[in-house]
Amino acid sequence: QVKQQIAVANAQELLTKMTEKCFKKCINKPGTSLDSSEQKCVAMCMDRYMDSWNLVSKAYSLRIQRERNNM
Amino acid sequence: QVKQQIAVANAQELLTKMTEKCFKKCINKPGTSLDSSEQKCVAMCMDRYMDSWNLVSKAYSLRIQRERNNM
Amino acid sequence: QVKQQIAVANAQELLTKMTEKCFKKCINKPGTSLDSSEQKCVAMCMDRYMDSWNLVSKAYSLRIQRERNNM
Amino acid sequence: KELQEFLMVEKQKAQFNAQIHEFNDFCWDKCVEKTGNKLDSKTETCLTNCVDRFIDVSLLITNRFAQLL
Amino acid sequence: KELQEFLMVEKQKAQFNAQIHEFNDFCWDKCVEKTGNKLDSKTETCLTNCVDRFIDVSLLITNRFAQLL
Amino acid sequence: KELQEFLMVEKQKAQFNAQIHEFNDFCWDKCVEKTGNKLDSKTETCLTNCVDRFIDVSLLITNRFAQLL
Repeated sequence: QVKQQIAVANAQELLTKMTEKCFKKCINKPGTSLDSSEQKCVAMCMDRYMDSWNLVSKAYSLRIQRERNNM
Repeated sequence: QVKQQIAVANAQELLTKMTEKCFKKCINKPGTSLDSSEQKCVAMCMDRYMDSWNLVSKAYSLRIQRERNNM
Repeated sequence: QVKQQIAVANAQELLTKMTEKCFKKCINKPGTSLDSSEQKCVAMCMDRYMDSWNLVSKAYSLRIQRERNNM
Repeated sequence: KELQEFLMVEKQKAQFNAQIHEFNDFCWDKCVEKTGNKLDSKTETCLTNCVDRFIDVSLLITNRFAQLL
Repeated sequence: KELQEFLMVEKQKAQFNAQIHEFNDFCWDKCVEKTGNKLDSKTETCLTNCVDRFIDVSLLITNRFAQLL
Repeated sequence: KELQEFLMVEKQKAQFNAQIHEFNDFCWDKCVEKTGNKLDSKTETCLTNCVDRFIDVSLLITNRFAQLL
């Protein structure tokens, strides 16, 4: 249950960050609805944000390992 | 008492945000005192920030209602 | 022990802020290592951030005293 | 039991207010350039749309994320 | 009783320090452009004034808000 | 005792994730300009270097700070 809570907290934080970052990237002037180009932009931005998350996570893991080996 | 605590917390958050936003809008180069044009700007900015708060609050309430009706 | 905890918390907050501010000032384009000019910039930035902290701390203390005397 | 209900309602109100603070912070930076004697209609429309589009983006992202799992 | 007083004083110190972190964060972005061998006098004046004007703005807004209620 | 160990491991994972959220937030703003069909290799390199340089800066500052004390 602790595991689940952390997983949920982690997903929520990710969703919150993606919403903010992708709104900033894709919605220049908020109109009366999300038009199709904005929707497409948000979907792509979301995929890129998760790609970035995976890269950052990998880089951080590798760094931790390197630091441990140097100790 | 819970109600009061929330009301106070809400007002404090509003005051904190207004101070930061209106300093940024009105104080370009901090001088040895707040001159009268800066004071006037801060007062107006404060009123506009509360106008904006009311608009945002109304838009959010309406949206919650619409989402509920769609369920 | 409470004193120590606060001192540690204070130092950690200072280190966190300095890392962020000085990365922004000194690392324009993150390369494969910190070159010597970046290292020098970070060291100077760190000293200036602490100078700034001392000035801000002094200004805030003086202001609190003045406000107390006016009461 | 009544106390529990009362506390839950108050907690919801606090969350509602916290959400408005966040929206207002974000949409103020997006929409408000000058602060004159009143908000002009263009700024008002921008603020209202900003809230609705922010929620749209949030729902779009949340639903798409659920599908990816 | 002495313990309580001790804890209260420590709490105030922690709040004081937290406030300085906030001011320094905000005023650094406002005032510091280049970071050379020392802060020049213009930057120093800006930092000191920034703290005082921030408190002025905060007091102005708080007092005006109290009047509106 | 097993429970304690379990909770400690979970706490570390949570801190690790929180750290990644912070790095990703910071390095996204530093490195990602356009969001096309995939991250180009320049952006990918920037993201990886950004994490490593951020940790370098953090270690440099922490070590130098310890010496000053």
